[in-house]
Amino acid sequence: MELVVFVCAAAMVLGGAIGVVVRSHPVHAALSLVLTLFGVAVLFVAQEAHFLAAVQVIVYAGAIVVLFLFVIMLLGVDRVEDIDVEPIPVQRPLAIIVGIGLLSVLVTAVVQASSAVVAGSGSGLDDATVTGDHDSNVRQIARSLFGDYVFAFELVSVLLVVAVVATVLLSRRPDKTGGPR
Amino acid sequence: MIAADTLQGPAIDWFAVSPLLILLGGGLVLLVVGALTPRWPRGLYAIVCAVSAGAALVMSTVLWDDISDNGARAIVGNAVAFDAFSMFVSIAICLALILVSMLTADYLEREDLDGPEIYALYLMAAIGAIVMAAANDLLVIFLGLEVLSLALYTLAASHRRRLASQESGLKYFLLGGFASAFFLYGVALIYGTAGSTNIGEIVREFSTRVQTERTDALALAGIALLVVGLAFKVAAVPFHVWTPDVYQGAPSPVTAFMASVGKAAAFAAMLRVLVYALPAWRDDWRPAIWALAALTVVIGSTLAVVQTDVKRMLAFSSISHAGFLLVGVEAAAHTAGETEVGTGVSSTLLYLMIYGVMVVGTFAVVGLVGRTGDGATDIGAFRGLGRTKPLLAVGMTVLLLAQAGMPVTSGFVAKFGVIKAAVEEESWVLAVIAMVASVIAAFVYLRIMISMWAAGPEAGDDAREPVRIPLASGLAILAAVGFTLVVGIAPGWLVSASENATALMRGMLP
Amino acid sequence: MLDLVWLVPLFPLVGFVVILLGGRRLGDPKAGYLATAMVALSFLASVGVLAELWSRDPEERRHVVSLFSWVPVGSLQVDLAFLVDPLSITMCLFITGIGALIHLYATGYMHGDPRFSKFFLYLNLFVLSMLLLVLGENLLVTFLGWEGVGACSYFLISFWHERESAATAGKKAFVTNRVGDWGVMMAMFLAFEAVGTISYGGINAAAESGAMSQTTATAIAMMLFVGAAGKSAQLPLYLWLPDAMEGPTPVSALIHAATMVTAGVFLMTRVNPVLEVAADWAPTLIAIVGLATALFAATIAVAQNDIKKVLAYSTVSQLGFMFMAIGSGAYVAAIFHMVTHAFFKALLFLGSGSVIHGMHHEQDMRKMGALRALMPVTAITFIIGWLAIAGVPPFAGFWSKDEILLFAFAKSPVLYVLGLVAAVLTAYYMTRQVVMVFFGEARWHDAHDEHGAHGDFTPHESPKIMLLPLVVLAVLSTIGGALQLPFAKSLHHLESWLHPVVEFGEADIHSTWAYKNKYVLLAVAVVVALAGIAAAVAVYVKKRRPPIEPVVLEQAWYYDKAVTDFMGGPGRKAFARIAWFDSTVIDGAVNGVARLVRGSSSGLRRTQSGFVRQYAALLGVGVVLLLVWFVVIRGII
Amino acid sequence: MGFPLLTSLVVVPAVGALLVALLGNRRPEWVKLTAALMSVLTGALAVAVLASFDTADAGFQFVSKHPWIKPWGISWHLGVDGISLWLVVLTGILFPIVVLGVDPHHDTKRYLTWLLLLEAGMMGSFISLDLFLFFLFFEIVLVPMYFLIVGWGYDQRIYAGTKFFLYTMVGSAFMLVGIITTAVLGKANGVGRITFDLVELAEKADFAASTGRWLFFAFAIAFAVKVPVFPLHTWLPDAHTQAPTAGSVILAGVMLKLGTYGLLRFGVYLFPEAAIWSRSLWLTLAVIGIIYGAIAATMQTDLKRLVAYSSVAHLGFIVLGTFAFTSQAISGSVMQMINHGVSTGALFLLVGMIYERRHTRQIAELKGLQKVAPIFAGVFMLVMLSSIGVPGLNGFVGEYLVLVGSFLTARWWTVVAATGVILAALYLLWAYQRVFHGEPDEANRGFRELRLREALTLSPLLVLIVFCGIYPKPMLERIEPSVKALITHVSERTGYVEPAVPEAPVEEEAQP
Amino acid sequence: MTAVLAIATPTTTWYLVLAAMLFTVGAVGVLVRRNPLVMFMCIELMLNAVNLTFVALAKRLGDIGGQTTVFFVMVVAAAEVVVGLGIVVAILRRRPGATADDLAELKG
Repeated sequence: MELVVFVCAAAMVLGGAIGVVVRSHPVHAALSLVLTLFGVAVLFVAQEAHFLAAVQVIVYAGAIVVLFLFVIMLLGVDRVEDIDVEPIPVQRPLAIIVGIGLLSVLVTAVVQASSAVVAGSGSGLDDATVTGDHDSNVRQIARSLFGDYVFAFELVSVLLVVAVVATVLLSRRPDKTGGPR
Repeated sequence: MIAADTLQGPAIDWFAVSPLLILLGGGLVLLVVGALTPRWPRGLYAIVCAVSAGAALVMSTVLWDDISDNGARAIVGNAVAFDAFSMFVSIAICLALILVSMLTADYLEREDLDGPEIYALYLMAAIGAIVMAAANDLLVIFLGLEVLSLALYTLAASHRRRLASQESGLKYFLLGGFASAFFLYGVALIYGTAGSTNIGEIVREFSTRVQTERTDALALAGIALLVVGLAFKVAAVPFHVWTPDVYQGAPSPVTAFMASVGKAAAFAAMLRVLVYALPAWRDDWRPAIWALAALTVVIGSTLAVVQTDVKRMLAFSSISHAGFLLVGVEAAAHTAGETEVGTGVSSTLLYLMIYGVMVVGTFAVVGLVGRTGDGATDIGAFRGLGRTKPLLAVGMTVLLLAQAGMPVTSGFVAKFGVIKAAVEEESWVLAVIAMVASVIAAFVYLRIMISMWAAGPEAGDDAREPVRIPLASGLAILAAVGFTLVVGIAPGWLVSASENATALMRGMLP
Repeated sequence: MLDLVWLVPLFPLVGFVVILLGGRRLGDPKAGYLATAMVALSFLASVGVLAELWSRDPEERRHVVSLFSWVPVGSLQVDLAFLVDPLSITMCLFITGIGALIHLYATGYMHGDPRFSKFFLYLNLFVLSMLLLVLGENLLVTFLGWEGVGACSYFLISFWHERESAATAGKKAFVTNRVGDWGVMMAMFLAFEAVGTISYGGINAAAESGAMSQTTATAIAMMLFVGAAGKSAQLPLYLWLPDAMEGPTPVSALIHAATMVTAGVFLMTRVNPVLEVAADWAPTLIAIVGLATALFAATIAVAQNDIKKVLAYSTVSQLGFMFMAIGSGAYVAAIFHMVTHAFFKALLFLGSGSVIHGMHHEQDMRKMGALRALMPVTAITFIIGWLAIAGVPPFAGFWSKDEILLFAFAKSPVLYVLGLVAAVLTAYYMTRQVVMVFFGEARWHDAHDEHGAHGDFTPHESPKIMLLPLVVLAVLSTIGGALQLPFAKSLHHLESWLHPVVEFGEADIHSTWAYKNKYVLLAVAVVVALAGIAAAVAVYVKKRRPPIEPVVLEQAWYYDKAVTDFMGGPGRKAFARIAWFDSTVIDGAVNGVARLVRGSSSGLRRTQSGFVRQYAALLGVGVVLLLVWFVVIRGII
Repeated sequence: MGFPLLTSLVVVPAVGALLVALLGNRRPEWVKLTAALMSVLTGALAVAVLASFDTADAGFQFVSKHPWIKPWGISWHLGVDGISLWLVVLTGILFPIVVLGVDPHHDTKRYLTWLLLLEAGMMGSFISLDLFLFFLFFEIVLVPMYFLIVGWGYDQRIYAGTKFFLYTMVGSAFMLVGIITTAVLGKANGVGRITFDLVELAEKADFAASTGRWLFFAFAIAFAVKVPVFPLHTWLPDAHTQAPTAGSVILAGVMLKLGTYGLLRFGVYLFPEAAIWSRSLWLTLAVIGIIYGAIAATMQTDLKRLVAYSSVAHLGFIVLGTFAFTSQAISGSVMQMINHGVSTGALFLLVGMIYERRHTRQIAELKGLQKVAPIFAGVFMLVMLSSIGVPGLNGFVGEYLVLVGSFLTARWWTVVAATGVILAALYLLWAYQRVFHGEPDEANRGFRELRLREALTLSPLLVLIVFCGIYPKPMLERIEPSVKALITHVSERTGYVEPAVPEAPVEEEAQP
Repeated sequence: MTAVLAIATPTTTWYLVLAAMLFTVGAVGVLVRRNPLVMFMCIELMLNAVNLTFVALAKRLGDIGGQTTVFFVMVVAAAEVVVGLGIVVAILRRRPGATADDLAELKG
C-alpha cells in the first residue's frame, strides 16, 4: 500500500519536475510545477506531516504558482523558449556533468548513511521509526513553533516585512520620482 | 485536557536582543513615516537610520560589558547565542551602517531617488546580518541569511534608472537563491544526522559520536553544502562569480553596504557554523577551506589586474580580501572546539571590523567620483583627481594603501593579524601564498593611485562634470580615513577587543 | 731633522693646494715658478734629511716617522708613516732634483698654454704622490702614492684631451696600471695574512727571520712583480707607455722616463729580502721578462720615426735592463742604472722636447735633420745624452749598464749575451736618431706648406729657461758614473750607501768568473757600443746599406694592434652579450612574470561572461567538487 | 635617559611633512623654508647622536623602549650602534642636501612632503630594534619613494616605479612571514613569550638549524632584492634611471643600504648559523654581482643607468664583506655603505645637473664638457675617482678593508672580486672620456659651468669624500666595536672562529 | 509475502533519494532554462526537495522540529518569490521579453 502511494507520488514529483525543466512554454512549466507540488504534498501525508501537506497545497500550489502565472500573463513573457538550442557554448555539457555529479554523490551519501547510526536512537536510517508523543501533528507544530522556534518565527515576520518593502520599492514606476526638489 | 497543556513559550530576554529591536524599531518607524506622513527632507531618513544604528551600537557595547560580567549564554530557547563574538560583529555592522547611511543620503539626493524604504531595508538587512552572527541554530542562520539577502537583492536593484542596477539585482537574486537552496539542503542533512538544527545539540551530538563513527557520508555531504552556501556569501572562488557584476551594477552605497555588512555577516556565520558548530569535523573541512582560501586570494587578485572599471577592481580586491579572511578561518580551524583557542577567530574578526570601515570609505569615494548617474566608475574618471580634489585624492590614497596592506594603515594590522594566526598554526604555505597574492593585488591599487596623481590630463577632462563632495559623505570618508590611520598607528585596543570577543564566544569558553 | 721628513712631501702639497685655489689668478708663468720653487724646496729638505742620515753610522740609517693611524681595524693597523733610509732618500733626491729641473723647463715649454696653471697643479700633485710612494713605510702608503702617480699620469697624458688619441692614451695608461695594481693588492693581502702586517719592516723582518714560508714569499714577490710590470711597462703590460707620449714632453721626461716608471724597480728593491726567500724561479723569471722586454723594445725602437716614440721604446728597453738586474740580484746596479737613466733619459726627452718646440710641434724625424747648427745647445746636450745611453765611456750610462751585465753574466752567460745584443741595438737606434735629427741634410724645408701658417719657417733654439735644465742634466749624465765605479771597492759609493737596505738580497758574485774578469767585460761593452754606433753611421750617414726598418718592427710586432683589436672586437662583443643577457634574459624573466599574471588574468576574465546561467554552472561545478572532496574522499575512502 | 633623540629623528621629519602638507599653496617659499628647516633640524639631531655617541660602547645606545601593541608583544624600541650610527648620519646629511639642492620643477609642496616622509621612514628603519617596527618602516618607505618616482620622474617613470614597488613588496612578503614565524617559534625556542624584540630574540632564541635556515632565507630574500643581489637587481637600473635626481640620490644613497644593513642586523645577527651555512652562496652571488654589474655598466648608453649598474657592483663588495665574517671585512662593508652613499649620491647629483643643462642623459649626446666647464669636470672627476676606489679618497678604504678581510676567509672569491677594481676604472673612465673629453660640439658648447648653489650642494659630499679617505679613523673606531661584538655573537652560536693573523713583528717606532 | 512487503515498504532512504533526484532536476533546470521565471520555478523545485528531506528525516527521527523548519522554509520561499518577481517585473517593464541571457551588460 505504502509502496503504491510512494511510487505514484514519486512519479508525479519527478514527472512534474522534469516537466518544469523541459516544457518550453512558461505556463506549461508552471502547471508541471503544480504537479510536483501536489506530489510532494502527497508524500508529506505519507510521512505524517498533515499540516504541512495542507499548507503545501494551499500556499504553494495555490498562492505561489498563481502568482507565477499572474506575472507571466501580466508581462506577456509567455513566449515559447526553445530548449533545443543553447546559445552559451559549454553550458549544456556542464549542466549534465553537474547534474550527474550532484545526483551520484548525494545518492551515494544517502545510501552510505542508510546503514550508519542516526542520532538519538542507536539505529540506522531504515530502522523502525521512533514514534514521538501521540499528540496531533498540528498541535506539535504549534508547540515547537511558539516554543523553541519562537525567535525564528519573529524573524520570519521581519523577512515578510522586507518582502513587502521590497515590492513597494521595486514596483515604483521609474518615470515618477517622488521626494521634494 | 485542554487546560492541562497551556503553552508557555521560552523566556525571552528582551534586554539581550535590544540591538535587534532597536534596528527593527528604526526600520518600522521609517516605513510608517514613509507610508503615512508627507515626505520629509531625505536627510532625516538617513538620520533616523544612523541614529538607530548608533543606538544599536551603543547597546551592543553595553551588552558586551554584561557578557564579560555574567559570561556568554544561549537565549530565547537556545536560538540565539548571547556572546561577545556576536556583539563585536554587530558593532562592526552598525559602524558600517552608520557610514553607509551618511553616504546614501547624498547619493539619493544626487541621483534624485527617494524613499525611506532604502534605509528601512538597510536596517532590516542589518538585523539579518546580526542574526547570522548571533544565531545558535542553523535554521535561524538560514533565516537571517534570507533576510539579509532579500534586502540586498532589492537594494542592488533599487536604482530604477540604471538597467545595470536591476541586472545586478536579478543576477544576485538568481544565484543567491540557487546558493541558499544548497545551504538549506545542507542544513537538512545535518539535521538528519545530528537530530537537530540547534548548534548546541549538534556540537554535543557530533562530539560524542564522530570518534566512533567516521564514515558518516550524509553529515559530510551536509557540511559540504553548508560550506557552499557560506562560500557563496563570502564570495570565495569558485563561488565568487556574482561579485564583480553585482558590485559594479549596484548603487555605490549599496555596494559599500554589501562589501562591509554582507561580508561581516557571512564570515561570522561561517565561523559559527564551521568553527563553533562543527569542530568535530574540522579535519574534514579545514583542507577545503585551505583550498578555497588559496584559490580566492590568488584568483581574486589576478582577476583584478586587467580590469578597467574601478568598481570591478574593488570587487575583485574584495574577493582577495575574502581570501585573506579565509586564511584566518583556516587558522581558526586548527584549534576549533578546543579550550586553548588560537588567534584564528579573533584575527578574522579584527579583519572584518577594519575591512568594513575601509571598504565603505573606498566605495564612498568611488561613488562621489561616479558623478551623477553613478556611471563614471571607469579608471579614467579618477584622472587628475589629485589636482582637482586633492583632499579626496589623499583620502582615497590612504584607503587604497590600507587595502594594499601598507604599514601605518589599519589594512596592515588586519593582514598582519591574519598572517600571524596562520603562522601560529604552522600553515606557512598558505601565509606565503596570501602575501604574494597581495602583491598582485597591490598592482591594482597602484593603478588607481597613478591615475589620480601621476596620469597626465587628457582631452575632454575639463568637460567632465566636476566631482562634488557633499558634507555627509565627506564626513563619512573622513571618519573612515581617520579610523584607518588611528587603528594603523595604535591597534592595540582593537586587537585586544577582538581577542576578548573570541574568548567570550559561546563554545570557545573553557 | 729625520722627523721632519714630512716636509719633503709637504712642499709639493702646498704647491698643489695653492694652485688649486689660486691657480687661475697666479696664471702664466707665476704658477710655474711657484710649483718649481716648491719642488726645489722639497729637494733641499731631502738634502737636509740626507745629511742627517749620512751622519749616522750605516746600521742606524733607518728611521720611521709615523704621522697618524690611517686604517686601524683589529689586527690590521696601518699608519700613514714614512720610512727614511738610504733607498728612499736616494729616490727622493733624484725625484725632487730632476723634478725641479723639469718643472723649470716646463714653465718655458708650456708657456702660452691656456691650461698652464692646471698643468703645474697636476705636476705638483704627481711629485707629491711619487714622494709618498718612495717614502712609504708600508705597502699601503706606497700604494697610495702608486695610485696617485697613476692618476696624475692619466691627467697629464690626456692633458690635451681635445685630441682623441690623448684621451684614449690616458685611459689606456690608467686601466693597464690598474691591472698591475691588482697584483699589488694581492701582495698586500698575502702579506697581511702571512705576517699580520703590511709594513716593509715587518715583511722584510719576517722574510729575513725565515718566518715567511717560501711559497708565500714567492707568491708575494710574483704579485708585486705583476704590479711592477704594470707601472714599469714590462711585457706584457708595457703597451701604455708608447701611447703615453701623447702627453706634453716634460711629462714624458718626468713621469715616463725618470721617475714613475722606475717605481716598479724601487718596489722590488724595497722588498728584496722577500725576493731572496722566494723560490729560485721567481728572480729568474723576472730577469727573463726584463731581458725579453729589453730586446723586444730595442728592436721596435730601431724602426720608429717619431722622435719621442724612439725614446719611449728605449725607455721600455732600459727598464728591461733594470729588471734584468733585479732578477740577477743586482739591486744596487738596478738603482744605479735607474739614477743614471733618469739623468740621460730625462735629458734626451727634454732635448727632443726642445727640438719639437723649435720645430713648431713637428715630431717626425723624417722631417728634421741638420738641426745642430740651428739649435746648438740642444744638439750638444742631446749628443751627450746619446753617448751616455749608448754606453760610451766615461758617460754615466756605460758604468751602470756594465754593472748590470756583470751581474747578468754571473747569473747566466745567456743573459749576458742577449743583454749585449740589446746594448748593440740601443747604440744603433740612438745613433740613428741623432743622425736623423741633427745631421744629414735638412728635410724640413719641404715641410713648409704644412707650416705655412708660420710664414717663412726656420727651426729656432729654445729659450734659456728650457736650456738650463738641459745643461745641468748633461753634466749629470757625464759625471753620473762617479757614483759607482767598478775599479775599487772604495769607489763603490752607491753600494756602500745602499748596503743596509739590500744586504740581504744582494747577490754575492765575488767568486764568479765574471767578477774576476770584469775588465774583459768592460772592454767587450765598449766594443759593443762602438759597433752599434758604427753600424748606424754606416747605414744612415755613409748610406752603405739601405736602412733595415721593416713594417713589423714599426708596428711593434703588431702586439699592440692585436690587443687593441681584441678589446675592440671579441672583448667588446662579449661585454655587449652580457649586457644583452641582462636586459633580455634576467629582466625579461621579471617582465615575463608580469606578463604571465596579465595573461592569466585576461584568460580567467573570460569566465566572467556575464551570463548568469553560466555563473550558476560554475557554482554547480564548485558544489560537485566540494561534495566529491567531502563525501567521496573524506567520507568513503 | 633625557631627550628622546632617536624618537625625534623619526618624529621631526614626519611632523615636517605634516606641516608642509598643511601649508597653503599660496606661499611656496614658506613651504620650501619649512621643509629645509625640518630636514636640517633632523640632520642636526643626527649629528648630535654622532657627537654624543660613546665610542667604546659596542652595544645599542640612546635606547628608547616603550610597549606599543601589547597583545602582540610589540614595542617601540629604538637604538643605534656602530653599524647603524653612520647610516643615520648619512641619512641626516643627504636629505637636507637634496631638499635644498634639487629643484622638483612642479608640485613642490607634495614633493617635499613625500621627501620628508621618506626621511622619517629611512631614519626609522635604521634605528628600530623591533622586527615589527623595522618591517613597518622598511615597507612604508616604498610609498613616498614610489610617489617621488611616478610623480617627478622621467618618461618611463610609471613602469619603473611600479616595478620597484612590486618587486620590493614580493621580497617583503616573505620577510613578513619570516618575521612572524621568528616571533612565534621564538616563544617556543627559548624566549618564552611572544615578542618581536630583535635583541631579545637574537640573544635568547635558538632555533633548530633547519628552521633557522628557512627563516634566514625568508628575511634574506627581501634584503637581497633591496640590495640588490644578482640576479634580483633588474628593478634598480629602471628605478634609478627614471627617478628624479633626489629620488636617485636617496635610493642609491641610503635606501639600498636597507638591504645590506638588514642582512647584517637581522640576517646575520638573528640567524648566525644559517648565515655561516649559506655564506658561499652569498659570496658567489656577490662576486658575480661585482663583475657582472661592472660589465653591464660598461655597455650602458645612458649615464644614469651606468651609475646604477655601478651601484650593483659596489654593493657586491658590501655583500662580500658581510659574509666574509672578519672584523676587517664587515667594518669595511659598513664603511663602504657610507662611502657608496656619498660618492654615488654625488654622482647622481652631478648627472642630474647635466640633465638640467642638456635635458639628456645619453652619453652619445654629450661631448667635451671639460673644455667648457672645467670645474664641473674636476668635481665629477674627484667623485668618479672615489667611486673607482683610488686611495686617499673614501671609496678606497672601505673597498680595501672588505677585500683584505675577505681574503682571510674567502681567498679565491676575493681574488676574482679584486678584478672588479680594474673594470670599475674601465667603465667610469670610458664614460668620462666620452662625456668630458674631446672638442665640445654645437649642442654642448653652451654647457654652463658649476654654479655656486650647486657647488654648495655638493661641497659636503666632496669634503666627506676627501676626509674619509685620508682620515677614516673616526669612522672605523666607532664601527669596529659593534662589528667585533657581532662576530663574537656569531662565534658563540656557531663553531665559527675568526681566522687570526700572526702577531705583527714589533719594530722600533720613532717617538712621535 | 509479508517479507516482500517489508522489503517493499518505502523507507526513509527512498524519500531521501527521491528528494536528491528532485533537487538535482531543479539545479539542472536553473542551468538550462533562460526564462527567469522558469528559473525561479526550478529554485522552488530545489526548495521542495529540501522540504521533502526535512519531512522524511523528521519522521525518522520522530522529531517535530523538521516539520516546523519546513514551515519556515515555505514562508521563505514565498518571500523569495515575491521579491524575485518584483525584480523581474521591474526589469521586464523596461526590457519586455528579456531572458536571463539578454541581461549580460555587466561582465569581464
